[in-house]
Parts: sequence; structure tokens; C-alpha cells
Amino acid sequence: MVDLGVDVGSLKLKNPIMPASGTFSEELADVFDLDLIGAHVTKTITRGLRDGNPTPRVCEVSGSMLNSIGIPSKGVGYFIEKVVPFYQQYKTPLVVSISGNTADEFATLCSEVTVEGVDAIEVNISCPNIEEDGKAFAIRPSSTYDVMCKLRQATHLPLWAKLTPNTGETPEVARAAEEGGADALVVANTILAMAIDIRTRKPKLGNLMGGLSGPSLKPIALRMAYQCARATNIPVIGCGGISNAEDVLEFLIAGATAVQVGTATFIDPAIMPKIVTDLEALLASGGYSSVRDVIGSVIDEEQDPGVVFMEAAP
Amino acid sequence: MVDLGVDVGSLKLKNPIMPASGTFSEELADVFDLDLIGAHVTKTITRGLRDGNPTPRVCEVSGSMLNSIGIPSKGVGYFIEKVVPFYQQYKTPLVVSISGNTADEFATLCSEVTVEGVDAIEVNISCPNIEEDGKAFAIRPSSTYDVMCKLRQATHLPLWAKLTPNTGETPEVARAAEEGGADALVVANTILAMAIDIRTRKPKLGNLMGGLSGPSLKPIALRMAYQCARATNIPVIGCGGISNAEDVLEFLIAGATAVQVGTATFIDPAIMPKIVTDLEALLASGGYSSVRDVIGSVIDEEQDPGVVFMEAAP
Amino acid sequence: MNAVVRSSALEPTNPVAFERDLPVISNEPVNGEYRLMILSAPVELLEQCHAGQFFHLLCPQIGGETPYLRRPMSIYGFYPEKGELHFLYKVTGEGTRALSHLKTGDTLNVLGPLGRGFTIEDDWDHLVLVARGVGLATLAPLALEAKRLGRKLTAICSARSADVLMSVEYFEALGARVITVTDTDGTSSIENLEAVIEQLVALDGVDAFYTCGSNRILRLLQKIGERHDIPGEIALEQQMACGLGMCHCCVRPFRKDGGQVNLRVCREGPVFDMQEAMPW
Amino acid sequence: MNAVVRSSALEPTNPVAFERDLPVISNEPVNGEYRLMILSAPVELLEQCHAGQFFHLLCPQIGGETPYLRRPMSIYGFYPEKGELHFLYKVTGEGTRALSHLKTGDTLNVLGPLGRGFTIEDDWDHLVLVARGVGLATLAPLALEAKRLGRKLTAICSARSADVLMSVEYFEALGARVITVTDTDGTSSIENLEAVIEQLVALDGVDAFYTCGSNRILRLLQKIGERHDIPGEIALEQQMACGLGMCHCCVRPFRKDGGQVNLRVCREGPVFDMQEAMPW
Ligand SMILES: Cc1cc2nc3c(=O)[nH]c(=O)nc-3n(C[C@H](O)[C@H](O)[C@H](O)COP(=O)(O)OP(=O)(O)OC[C@H]3O[C@@H](n4cnc5c(N)ncnc54)[C@H](O)[C@@H]3O)c2cc1C
Ligand SMILES: Cc1cc2nc3c(=O)[nH]c(=O)nc-3n(C[C@H](O)[C@H](O)[C@H](O)COP(=O)(O)OP(=O)(O)OC[C@H]3O[C@@H](n4cnc5c(N)ncnc54)[C@H](O)[C@@H]3O)c2cc1C
Ligand SMILES: Cc1cc2nc3c(=O)[nH]c(=O)nc-3n(C[C@H](O)[C@H](O)[C@H](O)COP(=O)(O)O)c2cc1C
Ligand SMILES: Cc1cc2nc3c(=O)[nH]c(=O)nc-3n(C[C@H](O)[C@H](O)[C@H](O)COP(=O)(O)O)c2cc1C
Ligand code: FES
Ligand code: FES
Repeated sequence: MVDLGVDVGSLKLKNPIMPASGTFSEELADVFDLDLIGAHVTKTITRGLRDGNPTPRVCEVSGSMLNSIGIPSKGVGYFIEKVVPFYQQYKTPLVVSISGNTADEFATLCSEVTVEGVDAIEVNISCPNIEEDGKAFAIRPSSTYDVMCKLRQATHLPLWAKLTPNTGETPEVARAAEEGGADALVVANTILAMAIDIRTRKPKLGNLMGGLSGPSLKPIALRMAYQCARATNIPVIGCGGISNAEDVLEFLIAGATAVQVGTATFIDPAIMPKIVTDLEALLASGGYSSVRDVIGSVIDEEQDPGVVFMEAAP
Repeated sequence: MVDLGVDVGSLKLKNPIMPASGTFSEELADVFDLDLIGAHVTKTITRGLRDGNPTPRVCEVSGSMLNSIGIPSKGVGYFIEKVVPFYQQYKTPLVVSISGNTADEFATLCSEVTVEGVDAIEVNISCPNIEEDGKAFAIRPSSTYDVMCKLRQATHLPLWAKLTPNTGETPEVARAAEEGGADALVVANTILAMAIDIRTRKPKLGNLMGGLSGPSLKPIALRMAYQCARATNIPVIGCGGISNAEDVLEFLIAGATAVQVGTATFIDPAIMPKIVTDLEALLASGGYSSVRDVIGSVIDEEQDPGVVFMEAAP
Repeated sequence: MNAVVRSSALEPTNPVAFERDLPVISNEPVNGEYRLMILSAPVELLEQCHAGQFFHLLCPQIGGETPYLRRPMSIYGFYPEKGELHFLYKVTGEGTRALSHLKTGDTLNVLGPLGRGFTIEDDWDHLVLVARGVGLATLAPLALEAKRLGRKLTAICSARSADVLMSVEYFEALGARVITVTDTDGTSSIENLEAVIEQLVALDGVDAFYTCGSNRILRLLQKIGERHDIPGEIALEQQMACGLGMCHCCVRPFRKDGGQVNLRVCREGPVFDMQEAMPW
Repeated sequence: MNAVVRSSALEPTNPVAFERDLPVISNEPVNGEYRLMILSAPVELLEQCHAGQFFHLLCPQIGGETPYLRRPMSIYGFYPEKGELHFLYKVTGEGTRALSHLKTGDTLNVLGPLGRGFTIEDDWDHLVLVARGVGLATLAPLALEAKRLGRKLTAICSARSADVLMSVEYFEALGARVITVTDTDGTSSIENLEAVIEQLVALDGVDAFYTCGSNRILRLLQKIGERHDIPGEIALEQQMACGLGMCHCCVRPFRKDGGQVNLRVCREGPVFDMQEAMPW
């Protein structure tokens, strides 16, 4: 028996497997017992109602996908009346993902969702910030720090900052989030991408561009998880292209304390509980008695530390 | 007969297919007649001798690859004495890719390679710049502009700026390169990524991290090519994951004037001349008489222009 | 009587969507464009199926095809008595090409049944379906259901030419009346279709319309339905990722309570009220 | 006589590397760990082959395996007279697992012959090869070459146990003397190997050593070679991408002119001067 429990800051998870925001909802209860996984993470909500982006909202790119859903939201009222009670049926901690167009709106929502039944708040700072000409907060360290400070003041709950790969400054942004008060980092959101139908000459997504997720994203997200684990002292939750227990182990070795599974659930809706089982077997076969022993166990000392944060020269 | 000729600024190419820097060399003459492609692009050279990075320098990640070669270089002398004469055997234009640790060193090399036999200079501003704490020049608009101004003064040859995907500011960097004097943009270099061997717990690359190339990169590079074509008035040369004529067409429709083929050559060394043939057939079947008619023909007007440069919200 | 049975999302202890590897019994071309795939399925899965629902298929990576996401496919037939699940599909791209490579004895991973199927209210006696092209695949099991419930069904089948008219025999074998209209002999025009349907309404009375796929047919049936106050349902398509209602990829706009709402084709659909549907 | 023939990079009009789909004649296990694949190849390709060279194989995406890059594999045998190209391989990961799924009649895309093969100078009369494990695959064709040139060859084959000793018959059939050493009976220790080789040098005289793969054997042969001034060559491995010399992925360090240089295994190798090679 391998102990799969991990601590994400003050929050104890029975295992390190949880869904990625936007790829999970109440409906997955049709497929498996939702108490089998380490945490529940909701789709990002906004304060007010939002329709979301034009269709098509999804397309396939070699072995991965693009999406541009655009955060349709039924607003905070619906969330508190309907969604929280649903998840309160379960023993598993509930993490609510939130977002806002401005730092103040974001902070207001953050305090509004600080309610009984919510165990942590994931702040999706990878979404456009209208005060920074449409750039996501998490593209720059300064805007990351500013928004995190406001969010920190708005809640006593654990605050997880979800970072974007659309930046050249991952370690700096990670440190800014930590300094701004993040209790953990979720690494990472989708990377901005595009596909065009060569027959119609139209973009394959209604919104022209969208986020790349799935296996293609994995080596990028893994690099970011490693950078963030090295750059900060807060737990890192890996996310991006994770499809099986081997991928989970790779993120844990790189320094992640837990992981989120997104697109893989679309391919196999029961993948999360399967990964929990497989991870236990994989750790057992490696002689581990606790998953905590592999976290951050990457062997990188032989390397010149200079190369670690250097932009790898091609 | 479809006219495959394109103009990259003042440089006329017989077809829009050329190799990506670092994935092409004299040795490919063993496999096909090098006059079949639109241009020859050398591996990036530096002024002095460089050994390159520790091995392993390459690894595979789902359907794509990571590399961290580190620009081993025999220096500018060898290049001028051996490499330029080799390519002078061909009628095809020669593009030399160069790089430097500092803007001044870079500019010196730029003027040193401004010699008979070189038709354009591709400046790899995606490599680490020791004056900007190891960040690549092309991560920020300001460092891009500064280095491009120096390079512009160092040569009268066409100057192609090769951009990096490791930034959250692609349109701004593209405009900075244009304003700094670039005649064309090569979009893009590899994106920083990582892979770990879960058995040995060691990074799969000797340098810990490396650049992701191949099909996984395509939707990211395509998005950047589109952004750059919209943001500037100079030709864009698409690069990233291009493996067949359909991929080429996708980049041309997005706004690229020509394309570079990299990793695909490792899978099929004769892919470039095959793509030239297939592209002609594809255009003919679409009723085109000139490849120039498809460039930038993406149908995006129906879209709210606001979304175009906005970070797509997931 | 309602053909739809789904567990509410609030019953996590009673999962209803199956994810299974099912053996291929056969997978043969039906005519130049369509193929029929027959899978062997367990009875408990087949008993959950209803006309209008779909399965989300994990198309195999074979024959050089590398589909990634699942592909939605309507239930063409489900036979608990013989343990068979049927799909009728058209080869249009990577996923369906991959499906076409499956041979007897291979397995296909399916997820379903998913979505909300067709409604047949207790007092709906004469049902009329209007189908074109692969839409037949979706509407065919409605005939099965109508027969089981002892209702009268008229199937108006529209196609490019007579030789791609499928399922006519299928409908007739189930005791349905079949009216065929084709482009080649000009009978499939909207004007002629309107005349044919108006005649049905006038002579036999119609209690409900069912259709799917064609924008022009939708507009026509909305008009006729409104004119005579006849209810109807339409099965719609949209690109999907999860198929379960999680990702909100598959929405379409509907008229509801004077406004417009986005509904998920995979969850609130694929079958929707015909008057609420918006032509596209 | 030099076993290496390559067009210089300055002869673009004379391509020497073939990229071909070759039919699989057979692909069978040789013992628990190794498989022999025989491809049907055109004579003009086989005539370009030399012992020590390799092919870069585009492993198929079958059996659930999705290898992407090509895999380097030494020529185990090449027979222009019967139109056959042989590879001996060990299944270690995705690519070689995919290879193992190939059946008679399938095709495999190969690129080659690539790299610089073994040298056999005109005055080298007694050749000694020391091979361990899959290294045999690389050294085997040297025996063929030696026989064609009428040289004497001694093959020292080292393995974990007698039952994985391969190619012994192969070497013997080519008239080579074979000495086997194994871990199970303790004869494969470096000390014993040194004694065996020193005896060969003392009794028969040795003109050249050939080896590949093992670090310990390399050190031993470097020592013995230096002691008696006997030249030698070693075939080395490294991760590869292009296989043609373009990407500089596959470098290893070598001692040259008092300094250290990086050479490409795919181009300057895979066969290198034994004294220049650096143990790893
Ligand atoms: C509820 C529902 C039921 C369906 N029932 C049937 C059926 O019974 N028979 C049949 O032949 N087809 C049916 N379709 C359409 C079928 O899903 C598509 O033809 C199929 O997904 C095409 O996949 P492809 O890889 O071959 O084509 P590609 O064009 O290569 O597909 C690319 C992507 O677009 C998606 N896509 C393409 N066309 C459609 C479409 N019309 N609807 C939704 N997504 C699409 C694919 O799923 C895939 O993700 C149905 C669609 C839906 C939504
Ligand atoms: C010149 C040369 C000749 C070779 N000849 C033979 C031979 O005759 N028989 C044989 O069984 N093996 C030979 N090898 C080793 C063979 O290339 C590897 O076993 C094979 O690439 C493993 O691929 P995989 O996908 O099965 O394993 P994986 O471990 O999944 O491979 C992952 C990646 O690492 C690379 N890799 C793994 N091991 C090696 C290795 N030892 N050398 C180079 N790259 C490697 C693979 O090519 C692939 O890119 C040779 C290697 C070289 C360089
Ligand atoms: C359809 C879809 C919707 C998503 N919606 C959100 C969202 O609302 N908020 C968010 O922070 N991330 C969202 N994401 C990003 C995922 O949470 C995750 O970061 C990303 O998909 C990478 O993980 P994966 O490769 O495992 O899918 C979404 C991803 C997908 C595919
Ligand atoms: C092995 C390798 C070496 C590379 N070396 C260079 C280089 O020296 N200079 C450079 O600008 N880009 C270099 N690149 C990046 C490519 O030129 C190209 O931008 C990238 O690989 C994306 O294209 P692709 O997906 O078609 O390979 C290298 C890429 C690879 C795979
Ligand atoms: S496909 Fe995911 S919600 Fe419908
Ligand atoms: S593998 Fe590319 S240079 Fe050797």
C-alpha cells in the first residue's frame, strides 16, 4: 500500500489527481464516483453572466486540441446556490476557479465565493485583463503581483494562482505570484494557438485563436512546473497534457506536489480514477511507500546551475 | 503550371520552401539536388568557436522532439572559407543565420558575413542575451528593437529576424523588429520545454531544457505567423511543425510569404522537394495560377477585430 | 410517453454512461457513401438506449489515421434482443476513415448512450419524419420506437438521387409509409416538400414532426408546425469534445422565453424542440 | 584496402543515401532478446553498404506504438547476390517494439547506408573483434568483409550466459575462430579477457582490434593496443535525429591533436579510431 496523500499547503488531498478547470463538471458523476479523486475543480466562473465565444469552439490539431470556449458563466449566484451544494455531497475538497476582467472585479468575486463548502480558490490569472490592453495578468510579473495582492486581501481561503505559458518570464511571474500571496501555483493553462481549414480558408475556431491543450502541451507545462518549483517555495500543481500515471510521475519528479488532468478526460472520461490506481501500482513497483518521496526528486545536480533558468539555446 | 515564385522583400525565391536553420547542411546534398528548394539557410553561427551543449542533445516527446544543441560553431572564418563557397555552386540564394551573446558582438558578426555569396542574413534573436540576464532578445519588444537597430547598421543585406515563441508579446515584438529595420520575420524558433526519464529521474536532455519542434509546435507557430502578418508590413516566413504541403498552405493562408521546414527533414530527408511538388499540385487543384494569390487569404473579417490580438480566454 | 430516460446529474451513485470496448460484428458499405457498423453490445447498455441519443466513439489510430478526440455518432439501431448496436456513417474525414478500417473481430471503444433522445408523447398518433442524407441515421430508430408503441409513422426521405436513398426498406419493414423525394427528379424542392406535407396534414392529420440536419427543412417545418400548431423535434449537430456536458464546446443558440440561450448539443440535445431551434 | 566509400559532401549531383520502402522478408526472434529482420533490397543499395555503416529506420506507427524520430540500426548483413539486407535488434522501447510488429510483406522505410564503416588496411592480416551483446550486430559484417578479403579473423564473443551467445555459428561459418566468454562461467571478466587477448597477441600476432559498445572493453583494448602498438576501431552509439550530419545531436568527444573535439557519430562515425575514442 502506497500512501498517495499530499499536502497542497494547508489543504490535505487523499491523492494528487484532480481535474483541470473547464474539463470537469457535475455531469462526470454519470461516469464514476467523484470521491475517487483528490479534489474537485470547477470551470472558471465570472461574477456576471457571460455567453462565451462563437462556435466552433473546439478543433483537433495533431494529437491534441484547441479550444476557445470563452468562459460562459451563469454568474456567482447560480454557483453558490446550485454548484456548491452539489459538491457538498462529496467528502472531496472543492476548489472554485474564478476570473475577472479587472483586478477589482476579480477581488470582489474572490470574496463572494469565500463560502462554506469551498476549500480553495483557483484564480485564473491567465485570462485577458482589460486594464493591461487585453494581456493576461500572468504574462508580466508586475500585473501578477498587483492582482494577487488584491485577491489575497479578499479571502482567507487557500489561493492557487493559475499561470499561463504565454510568457517569456515564467520564474519571475511565479515569484511575483508567491510574493503577492499565492498559496500554490497551477502550472499551466493553455498556450495561444491557431488552426486554419485550408479548404474554407477560415480559422477552425470561431474566435480565430484558442488554447492548445493535450499531449503537445506537456513538455512546455513540465518545463514550467520545474521552473516554478525551483523559483518558489510554494507547492506547484502540474497541468498540461497529462494522460496517464507515467505523465503524473514525470510532473511529480519535476517538483509538482499534485496534478490536474484536463483534455485526457475528453478521450477517456474515467481516466482520473484509472490514473489513481495506476499511479499507486507504479510507485509500488518503484519501491516507494509514499508519493511524497518522489516529489521534486529530479536528478539535476550534475548540471551547471547556470543553464537552469537560461533560455535554452537551440 | 502554377507559379510558385515569391518575393521575400527584394529577394526573389523560385518557390516558398526553404530549410529551417539547424536542420539543414551541406550533407543534405547526398539526398537531393539542393537547387530544388527556394533558399538555403545555414545553421546559426557565432563569431568564435563553440562546443555546444552536453549530450543527450535530443529526445522524443509525443509525436515531436526536443533539442538542445547549443549552437556549436566553427566560427566565422570557417564559414566564409568553406561554407559560402560550397553553396555558391548552387543558383539558390544563401541565407546565413547568425547569433551573438551581446548586441555588439552580434552586429560585428553581421558585418563580417556581409560577403559575396550571401543573399540575406537571418538573425537568430531567440537565443540568450547575456546583457538581459539570459533572456532572448526577442522576448521583449525593447531588447528586440535595440539589437535590430545595431544589426541594421551592420549590413546592407536583407535582414530576417527570427522570433521566439517564448514571449507573451508576439505582435509587439514583431513591430519592434520591423521598426528596428528587419526586412522579414521568421516565425518561429522552438519553444522552451523539458522531458524527464521517469526511470532514471534525469532530464532527457543534457542541458535540462530544450526547444520543442515538430508537429506539436505548429498551431503555436501558425498563430504567431498570423499575428505577425497582421501586426507588420514586412513579409513573414512561417516555421514550426511544417510536414507537408497542406501545412505550407495553412501558413500561406495565415499570411506567410514563404515557409521553413525543420524537423520534418529528420523524418524524411527529401521532404522539401516533395513538398514543392505537392504544393504545386494542391494549388493547381484549388484553381490557383500563382502561389501569391493564397498568401494572407484567410477569411477572418466576420470576426470581431477585438478578439484578434486579445489573449484568447480559455 | 417519453423516450428520454436519464439519471439526473444529482445522482452520482448511478452512473448511466457506459465506456466499453465493443467487438465489431460487421462494418460494410451500404452504398457509395455510407457504411453500416454493427457492434456486439451487452444488453444492459442497449436497454439504456433511446432513439435520438448518440455514442461518442474513440476512433482507432489505424490505416495511417490519427484521430484524437472522440466522434459523436447517432444510434442507428439498438437491439437488446440480439445484442447489437448499429451505426450508419458517412466517411468524411480522419475519424470516420479510421472507423472504415475496422474489421470483424476488432473492437471499438464507445461512450454512451449520451444526450436527450426523441420524445413521443402518449397522444401523438401520427408521426412524420423528414430526413435527408445521413440524417436518416438519426431518425431511423424513431421508426423502431414508433412501431414498438404502435404509432403510425410517415417517413419522407430526401436525397440527391434515388440510388443514395437509404433505409427505405428499413422504414417499410417497420410498417411505416415512405415518401421519397430526390434532387434528380426535382421532387425534393422545398415547394414540393411543402405541398407533400400540407397534404399529409390535411388528409391524415399529423401529431408531430421530426427532422435533423437541413436548414431548409427546419425552416419549412417550423412554418408548417406554427401554421397548424403541430409540435416537432429536431436533432442537431455541433463539434464536440467531451460529449458529456463538461466543456461547453457544443453549444447552439435557441429561442427561449423571449430571449436567446446557448444549450449544449451533447447534453440538452442532440434533440431539441423544433420551434426553439434557430436556423443557421 | 578501405571499406569506406562515401561521396564527398561537395558532390551534390551524386546522392549516396537511399530513402526507400523495403519489403519485409522475415522478422523473427533469434533468442529471448534479439530479433533478426530480413528486408528485400535493390542491389544498387546493397552495393553501397559497408560493414560498420548503419541505416536510419522509420519505425512504423503500429501496435499502439507511436515512434516519431528515425532509429539508427547497424547493418548486420548485406547480400547483393540475394538482394537481402539484415538487421539484428533488441527490443528496448517504442521504436524497436514497433519494428517487432512488422510482418512478412509489410514494408519498412529505411534511409542509408549512412556513416563511416570499418577500415581494413591492406596489410592487416589478423583481425580480432571483441563483441558483447547487441554489439555483435555491428561487428558481424566485418567477418563477411574479412572473408571476402581473405583475412584471418578471431571473434571474441562475450555475453551474460551461453544461451544468449549469438552469431557464433555465423562467425564459424565464415571461417572465423570464435572464443566465447560468459558471465555465468566467469570467463568474461576483464582480467580473463586481457589474458585471452594477450595470448592471441603473443601466439598469433594481431594487426587490428575492433569493438563496440562496452566501456570496459574499450579501456582494455586501448591499453593492450597502446602496449603493443596495435591499431583499432570502435563503433559508438549516440542519440540521433537526422542521421545525416545536419543536426549535431549525435556528437561524442574524441582526443585529437592533443585536444578534445566533438565528432558526429552519424557522419564521422559510427566507427572511430580506438585510441581517439574516450571512455564514458
Ligand atoms: C449528435 C451527433 C450525431 C451524429 N450522428 C452521425 C451519424 O449517425 N452518422 C454520421 O455519418 N455522422 C454523424 N454525425 C456527424 C459525425 O460526428 C461527423 O461526421 C464526424 O465527427 C466526422 O469526423 P471525421 O474525423 O471523419 O471528420 P473531420 O472533418 O476530419 O473531423 C474533424 C473534427 O470535426 C468534428 N466534426 C466534423 N463534422 C462534424 C459534424 N457534422 N458534427 C459534429 N462534429 C463534427 C469531428 O468530430 C472532429 O473533431 C453526428 C454528429 C453529432 C454531433
Ligand atoms: C549507429 C548505431 C547503430 C546501432 N545498431 C544497433 C543494432 O544493430 N541493433 C540494436 O538492437 N540496436 C542498435 N543501436 C541502438 C538502437 O538505435 C536503439 O536501441 C534504438 O534506437 C532504441 O529505440 P527504441 O525506440 O526502441 O527505444 P527508446 O529507449 O524508446 O528510444 C528513445 C529514443 O532514444 C534513442 N535511443 C535509445 N537507445 C539508443 C542507443 N543505444 N543509441 C542511439 N539512440 C538510442 C532512440 O533512437 C529514440 O530516439 C544502434 C545505435 C546506433 C547509434
Ligand atoms: C475545453 C477547455 C476548457 C477550459 N476552460 C478553462 C477554464 O475555464 N479555466 C481555466 O483556468 N482553464 C481552462 N482550461 C485549461 C485547462 O484547465 C488546462 O489548464 C489545460 O487544458 C491544460 O491541461 P490539459 O492538457 O490536461 O488539458 C480549459 C481547457 C479546455 C480544453
Ligand atoms: C536540431 C535543431 C537545431 C536547431 N538549430 C537552430 C539554430 O541553430 N538556429 C535557429 O535559429 N534555429 C534552430 N532550430 C530551430 C529551427 O530552425 C526551427 O525554428 C524549429 O525547429 C521549428 O521548426 P520545425 O518544427 O519545422 O522543426 C533548430 C531546431 C532543431 C530541431
Ligand atoms: S461536448 Fe462538451 S459540453 Fe458538449
Ligand atoms: S544525427 Fe544529426 S548530425 Fe548526427
